[in-house]
Order: sequence, then C-alpha cells, then structure tokens
Amino acid sequence: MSSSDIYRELILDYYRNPRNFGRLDPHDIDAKDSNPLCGDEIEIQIQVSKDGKMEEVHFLGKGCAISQASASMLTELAKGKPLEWTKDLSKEDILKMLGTSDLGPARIKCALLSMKVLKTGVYAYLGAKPEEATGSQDIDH
Amino acid sequence: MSSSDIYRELILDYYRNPRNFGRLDPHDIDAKDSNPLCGDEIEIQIQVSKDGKMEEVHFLGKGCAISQASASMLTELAKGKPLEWTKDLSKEDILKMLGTSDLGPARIKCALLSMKVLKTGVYAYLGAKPEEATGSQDIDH
Amino acid sequence: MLRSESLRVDEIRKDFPILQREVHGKRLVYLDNAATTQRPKAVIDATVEYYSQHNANPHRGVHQLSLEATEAFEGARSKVASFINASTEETIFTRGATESLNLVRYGWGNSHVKTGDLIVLTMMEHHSNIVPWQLLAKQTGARIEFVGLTKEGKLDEDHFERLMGQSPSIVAFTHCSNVLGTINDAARLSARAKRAGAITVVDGAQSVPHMPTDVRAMGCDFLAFSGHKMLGPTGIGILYGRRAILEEMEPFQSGGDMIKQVHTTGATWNDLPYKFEAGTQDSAGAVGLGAAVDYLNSIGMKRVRDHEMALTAYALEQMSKFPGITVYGPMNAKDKGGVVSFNMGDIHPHDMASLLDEEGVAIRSGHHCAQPLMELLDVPAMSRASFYIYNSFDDIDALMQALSKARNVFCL
Amino acid sequence: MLRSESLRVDEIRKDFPILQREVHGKRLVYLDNAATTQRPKAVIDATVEYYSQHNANPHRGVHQLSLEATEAFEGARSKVASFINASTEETIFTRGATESLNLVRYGWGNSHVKTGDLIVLTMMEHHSNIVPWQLLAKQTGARIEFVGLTKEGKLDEDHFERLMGQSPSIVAFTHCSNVLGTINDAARLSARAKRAGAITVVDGAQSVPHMPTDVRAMGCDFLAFSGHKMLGPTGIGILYGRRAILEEMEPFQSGGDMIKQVHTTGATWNDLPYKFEAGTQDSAGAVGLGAAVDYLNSIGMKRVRDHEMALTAYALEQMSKFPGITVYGPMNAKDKGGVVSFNMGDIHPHDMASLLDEEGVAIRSGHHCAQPLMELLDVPAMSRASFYIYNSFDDIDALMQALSKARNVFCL
Ligand SMILES: Cc1ncc(COP(=O)(O)O)c(C=O)c1O
Ligand SMILES: Cc1ncc(COP(=O)(O)O)c(C=O)c1O
Repeated sequence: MSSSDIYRELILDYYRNPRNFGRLDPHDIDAKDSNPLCGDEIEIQIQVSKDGKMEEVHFLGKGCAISQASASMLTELAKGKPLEWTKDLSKEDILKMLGTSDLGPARIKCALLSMKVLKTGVYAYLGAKPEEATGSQDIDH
Repeated sequence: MSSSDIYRELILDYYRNPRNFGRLDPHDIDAKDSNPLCGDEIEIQIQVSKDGKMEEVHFLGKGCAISQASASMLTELAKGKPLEWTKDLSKEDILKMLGTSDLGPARIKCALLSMKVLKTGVYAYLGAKPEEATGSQDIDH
Repeated sequence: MLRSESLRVDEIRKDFPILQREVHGKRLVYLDNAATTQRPKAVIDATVEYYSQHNANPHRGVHQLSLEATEAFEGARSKVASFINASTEETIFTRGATESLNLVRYGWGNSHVKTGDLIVLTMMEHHSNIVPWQLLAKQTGARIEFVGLTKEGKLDEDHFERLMGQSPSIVAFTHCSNVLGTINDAARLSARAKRAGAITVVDGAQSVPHMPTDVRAMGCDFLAFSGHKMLGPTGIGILYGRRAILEEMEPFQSGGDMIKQVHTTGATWNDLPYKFEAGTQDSAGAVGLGAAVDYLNSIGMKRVRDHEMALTAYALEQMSKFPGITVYGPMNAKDKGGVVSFNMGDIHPHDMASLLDEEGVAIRSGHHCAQPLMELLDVPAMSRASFYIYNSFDDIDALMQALSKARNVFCL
Repeated sequence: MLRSESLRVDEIRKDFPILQREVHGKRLVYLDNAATTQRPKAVIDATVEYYSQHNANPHRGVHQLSLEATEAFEGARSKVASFINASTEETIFTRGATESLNLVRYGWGNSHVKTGDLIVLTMMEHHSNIVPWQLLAKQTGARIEFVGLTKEGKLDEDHFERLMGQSPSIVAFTHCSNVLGTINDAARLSARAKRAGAITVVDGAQSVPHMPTDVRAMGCDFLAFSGHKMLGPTGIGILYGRRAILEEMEPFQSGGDMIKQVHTTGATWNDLPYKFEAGTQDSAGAVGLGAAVDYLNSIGMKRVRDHEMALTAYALEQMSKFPGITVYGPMNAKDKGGVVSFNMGDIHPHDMASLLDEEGVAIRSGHHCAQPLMELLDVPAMSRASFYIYNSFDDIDALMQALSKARNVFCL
C-alpha cells in the first residue's frame, strides 16, 4: 500500500479533529511516552470504573498525522472495554484500526506509539511490568 | 638495488666494528636526534680546531645496521674537513658513501639520520638555524 | 528565472552508481545532501583499490605494503590540507566533524577554560557544536551565551558585538547553518573574536563541501568538517588547527601511534599531527576522502558554489510562489548554502517526508539536530531539501510536483 | 610435526584479492596480521554495495535510502553483538580498540576514579591500554601498578593476587598479548578483579579476531576490539560494556544522535547504545564489519583458533631448531595466539624486516606499541610474525627460508 493511501480522509479527519483530545480530570491512569527520533509525543489518561472498565479515555500529544490519528482512534476503541482487553491488543489490531495492512518500518512506530502508552499505563495500574506483559519488540522504539 | 646488496661486507663491518664510536671529551659540538618510527638514535660530538676544521668526530647511538654504519662512515668522512663542508653535504653524498644508489623510503631515513644530526650540530655552532640552512625535506623525519 | 546549470549535471550523475537506482519505481531524487552526500565511483574505486592492493598499517612497517599504505595515507592528508590551504601538520584526521569538535573541547577546553569564563555560541548551531560546550561549561563552571538571530535568520550582529565586549574565551559558530542555510562571515567573526581574546572554532561541516575554503584567509583557530558530507567515506573527518595552538594542546585520545615514548612512569607525545591521532589510522577512509577531494577539485569549488546558488535561487523562487509553504532562513541565495527548510500547511514534516519518498524524492524531516533553533522559531520540526553537484533543476521540479501531490493528499 | 591444516587455506586465499599480488617479484607472504589483517572480497563488496545502493544517514530519515541504511547499520550491530554473545544495547561502535579504551577512560574513569585509587595494568599491555590510564591517573591522582611477568612471558599470578589485595578500582589487561602472544585467562582474572571491587577492562584486540568470544562467560565489564584486525574495514571498532555500568556512565563524545533533547540550558541523553555514539555513524564501516563477522562465522571461530594454533606450533618448532634465534613468550602454542616475536643474532629487526620484505615476506619490526615490555625484556626491538586464516604451512616455510637468507647476508 502506498503511503499516500494511508492519509485517507479518515486519518486526516482524526488528525484535524481529534476525538477525546485534552485532559481528563480526575483520572486513574496517566501514561506518556515519546518517539525520540521524530519527536512524536502521546499522553493517555483513563478513568476506570468499579468493575475494571475504561470508562473514559483521553489523549494529549503532538506529532505526525499517523501518531495523532492513531491515538485518537485508539481512545475510541478502548472506551468501555475492560482493562484486560489491552493485553491482547496487537500491532495487527492497530493496523486494522487504521484501515491499512502495512506501514513500513519508518511509520509503524508512529502508529504504535499510542498502543505502547496505553499498555504501559494499564499494566502499571494493574501492577504488572509492561516488558513482561507485552513481550513484543515491535512496540519498542 | 635489492636491499640485501646494501648489507655488503663494508656496511656490516662498520655496523659491527664502528669507527669513531664513543664519547669525545672535551668537545665543541654535541647534537643528537632519533627516528621515532624505528627508534634509531644518533649522537655526534666534534672537536673544532682554531681554523674551523672538524678535528675529531665521534658518534654514539643504537639502531639498525644502516643507521649505525652510515654514522660511523660519516664521522670518517667529516674528519679534517672545514665546518662549511657540511653545508653542501647531500643525500646523494650519503648514498655514494654507502656505495648504493637508492634505499627506498623506509630505509633512507635510517641512512640520513646521522647527516641530519651533523648538520644540526654544526649549524647550531655556526649560529644559523638548521631549517634555513638545509632547506631539504628529505632529511626530516 | 534562468535555468542555467554551471555544471554538466548529466555527466556528473553518471559517476554516481546510487543515482541510477529507482525508489518505489520512481527515479531517485536525492535531496538529503546536508545529512550525507553520495559517493562517486572514483571514491568507491579508490577504497577498493586500497584494500585490494595496498592495505597495511601506515607509518610503522618496513615492508612494501606498509610503505604503500603510508604513501596513500599521507598523500590523502596532503590533498585535504591543500584543499583548505593548511599545512599537513595542521590537518588532523578524526572520525567526523563531531569528533573534531570534541577534540577541541577535551584537548583545549579542559586545560584552558575556567570558572566564570564565557563560551559564545549561536542559536543556529548543530547539536555537535552545542553539547560539547555545554558539558565543558558544566565541568569547568563556565557559562554559555547564544548569539540571537534576526527575523531573516541571520546572525544578530549587535548581539554578537555585545558579547565580544565580555571577553569570551571560546567563540564557536557554524560557517553555514544546516537548517537555515545562512552563511556567516567566518573571517570577520573570527577576527572580531580574536580581538576579544577568544579562540575561534568554526564548524565547517556545511561549508567546506560546498564552497572554496582557505583557513588562512578565514583566520580561525580551528575548523571542523566531515568526509561523508563531501563525497567521501563515512567515518572520516578533519580538524584543522592552527599550529601554535595545537602545539601547546594536550592530546585528546591516547594510545598507539600518538606517542614518542612510553614508560611505566609516563609518556611523551609524537609530533603534529600524529599527537592527535591515537590508534590505527582509518587509512581506507583517508584514501577515500583524498579521492573525493580530487573529484571536487576536478570540478572546481567555485563552480560547485555557483551551481548550488543557482539551484537554491530557483528552489526559493518556486517555493515562494507555492501557496501555503513557509520557508525558513534567508530568501536570497547569495546569503545561504544549498539548504532550503520549509513547512506546508498543517502537514507534519514526518508525513511530508513519507509522501515525497513515495515520489522518489528523498528529503529530511525533523529537528535536524538543531533543537534550540526549533524552539526559537517555535516549530517542532521542518522539512529540508539540500543540494549538491549532481542535483539539477529537474530535481527541484520533481520536488515541487511531489509537494503538489502532498497538498492534494492533505486536501490543502 | 604434522602439517595438517584445519582450514582449506587454498580456497580461503582466493577470497582475498591482495594475496594475489606480488611483492618484489615474489609471492606475497603476509605475516603482519597482528598489525592489521587483509580484507576478503565479501567485505569489500559489502562496502561497495552499501555505497552503490543504500547509502544515507541511518536513524533519522524517513525516506527509503535512510531506512535501508538503518537496517544495514543495525543489522551489522546485531551480527557483531551475537558474535561476542552481547546484546545490541551493549555493543557500541567506535573507531577502534583505542577509542573504545579511551571511552572507558573518559566515560567511566573521569567520574569514578579518585586520588589514591589504584589502577592495575600488566607489563604486556599495548600502549593503547596504558597511556589512557596514565593520563587518567595524572588527572585524578590515582596510581598505577603493572603486574609483572614470569620468565616464560606469562602473567605473574602471585603479583596479580597481591595487587588484588589492595582493592584496585580498575583492572585493565589484554586477553592476548600482541608481542608475546600470551593468552590470559580473562574469565578468571575478571572474576578475581570483581571480587576485589574493581571494574574490569579487557583488551580483546588480539583475541576476538582469533578465537570464540563470549562476554557473558568472560564476565568482564568492558571488552575493546578493532574491525581492521578481523577482516573488517579500517576506522571501525567495538566497545562492549555491561548494561548496568553503561547506564550509569556519562557520555564520552557529544553532539548529534547521542542526545534525546537539547535546550540552550542543557541536554538529555539517548538510550543505549546511542548515548555513546556521537555524530553521524560510520555506517559503511559497520556494514563492512558485519560482512567480516559473517565471513568468520562461515569458517567458525573454533576452527580459526585450531588453525592458528597448528601454524604457531609449527613456527615455534621451526624457529627453535634454527640457530641464533631467540623467541619471546610462551613456547607452547596452546598458551598463545598466532604471534611469534623473535630476534636473530645481532640483526636489528629493522634490517630483518627489510631483508624478509625482499623475499615477499611481510613481518613487523619495532617496539610493537609495547615499549614497557621491551624495557622489561631489555631489547630495543623485535621482529614479529603473526598469522591468520589465509596463512599456510608454506608461508612459514617461506619465512624460514627468508630467515636463512638473512643469516647469510649478515654472515651469522
Ligand atoms: C593488544 C592491542 N591492543 C590495542 C590495539 C589498538 O588497536 P587499534 O590501533 O586498532 O585501535 C592493538 C593494535 O594495534 C593491539 O594489538
Ligand atoms: C552544521 C553541522 N555541524 C556538525 C555536523 C556533524 O557532523 P558529523 O555528524 O558528520 O560528525 C553536521 C552534520 O550532521 C552539521 O550539519
């Protein structure tokens, strides 16, 4: 797939009109990371319900269209799901969410940054170490 | 000329039985230098006569056969000559003295070290700067 | 605008194997030359020949290969020295501009800079000409001031002048900015800094490859540059240093080849330039750099500069006609090297680089190792196109076409 | 003695273009491998291919070439890391063993060593593993002790043990001497030094190219080696460092690529290993080293070691039968690398090297960057023959024949 196809209206729309953007107060989970090579930054804040569901999921950040749209879509996807749901979340899920099958080594990190942040936050909340739980090199930068 | 030809009996003889080897006391001129790449060291001491002749010329040193034989031969050649004689001394004279026409870049420095020391000492004695007087890159290491 | 090329780009392009390849089925339009340039066949061949025929350690061996290697290595040094009008004793091989600057930090800075001393930098420096001085300042208690920029992206001369009034001990500045392209008047700044009592460190990484260089005319104490930005191999660079200052300096790295004698109790140093070249030399790198210098000389640095100036003028003209593009730095090609940094609408440079790549156009996106400048200009990142001898007006047309496409994709 | 080659030297020799050339009309017999090795076609080709197809700056670019360059560069790092059983984060590219050792001096030594601290070296170290520590000692007020040698040229274990009792802060030693060939038991020495509370710095310049290496089994904190001594390009080397210790270390050189963020007020560092790799990477050098590792792996390091051991045993045997030759170092090939240093009668090594060169035999003469060892053994210089995978029993026969000729010329 050519990279211009990635910027289908959908992604551009999320880039320009990000859903769930901005601080979420109060929150139970707050995690943040950046991609040092390109400067993309993502912070995710979550309100957790009594029964362990992600009731509200917000993000803040700056960076390229792919990182920002991907973060925004992910907040929508995660909202209402149980915390455990993040454990099974994979690179493939993110690509599917973005409506693409491949992004190439340069841009895949942009797309996966928000997943990495989400997992880091949720695992920390659950008291597990993120490294053990994710087990995948792909989400590292 | 092949390098084994250089080690004709003559050079070997001077290497093993160096003429004018050892300290010369008293002396009017004393100069010393070394070739940092191979470690050859030559020191030359000279007694100067009233009329500006090199009455006695001795050397000390250690190193390869070529550097040591060349130094020994040079002391013989210089003995009795006026100080000015060293000014005209050239690379060609040294090669002739050694009985060879060429030594190649690696060994020519060994052969010329004693000439460099001699010139340095004599020029210092005459109050001139060695760089100006020699004017040749060949004698530098 | 006249599209007159002062170089025969078609001929030159034939010398560069990589320019024959395609990217995503498109002709490669390589516009990332400020990051690294490509290598002509002459440089590649020189490396191959060195390894296939002469490879050995220079300087120490008596055997034939070692003599040939010494000749090749020192021959390369002579070429580079003449290229910048320096002597061979003043021409030190390093791994690149970054190591050259670190050599000055450690070799001169550690033993000369004291608490309260002033180090003057500029807001357009590359990280390699910032961080070594920050670490030196931290270690010694010196302070750093950054000369500001004008709106146009040139050095704020008044600010520079005011700082010179404070008698800095080091003034380090780039000859040509890798982001704005701004060319600083290195001779004038050096002379002024000298009068103020400072040593002058010029970062020539973006100037030496692109214009005639004369360290005597420049009058600086140090000049740093990299081989890979001037057609040479990766991993080799140069520090020029004025002889008098090199002689009084301490070595930086130490070990084999930079010593005269080593005892268990201490060591003495070799002559210049060897005192600063510890360890086995990168002889193949030096030989490749020598071949690059030959290649550039065969073109002529004056013509290299003229060619890049023509390309830059054309690019600036095209970009200023293009809606939504912001160009950073001087808008007159005479004032800048062949570097054009820009942004377009809300397209993040990272996305921009991807979109152009798809068209075969290679540019750089990001902070360009100049984060303080990004902060000053209040942009997180920029796209940058940068030119060299093998670029043509067609390449700039290809860039502009790719930019049109990007605008369409982003519906600007 | 059985002349059984564990390698197919004839086949291997075909891979090395330079071994096809003649010197003074004779077949080149290259026995200066401890200085630098030659390059197989695979290494030369990898360099050519990199420059002709993929050259760009790794890491920062988004465009296709930059991605390919990143893959090539990091791919090479992975190869080197597995070669020594390290992780990629612990495998730092440097310019060579000398820079690797200087990195430890500056990066660890400057911030950890204090007045009165003890640094332990050995009498068989190369200048590159002496001078950096002497400068560190001078700067910090630390003191240095050199472990002595036995008559056989092995480490004086009692002396080592006594020095360990003094709780040194650094113990730096060579894994294999470049003069005597002596192989030190790096694992045992490292373990002992650790118990004494020291960090351990192993100079692997002469061991990594010649035998299987496992940094975990070795248990050292640092291991330094050079690419050019293991079929790789000039100008590239490696510092292995244990992760925990690298993490707490200060950077050595600073500038582009080793930072996370730079502000006018200061900077933060990049992750491992990048924190220690300032400036544009020597990507072509890394790629060439990766190809060299592939080549060595295709032979197998165990077989490399066996082959060299067989050659060394044969050379030692021949030399001990030869009247007038003094060999330095252990006389059992099991105890040493493929390095045989010797002198013959009153022939100065410099003359010896010339005479052998005339027969096409390339050896090294001089102090071998080990002047303290020369002083200890009370010889001004030595001749040295050193072997690698492309050397055969015939090469040693050629050496012995050339030695006979030298003896005749000098009428011994
Ligand atoms: C034992 C030893 N250590 C260190 C070095 C230094 O290696 P390099 O000159 O490649 O930095 C060498 C080689 O010269 C060596 O033989
Ligand atoms: C202006 C400037 N200075 C210094 C450098 C550092 O050069 P290198 O990375 O080759 O050491 C660069 C290039 O990256 C540069 O553009």
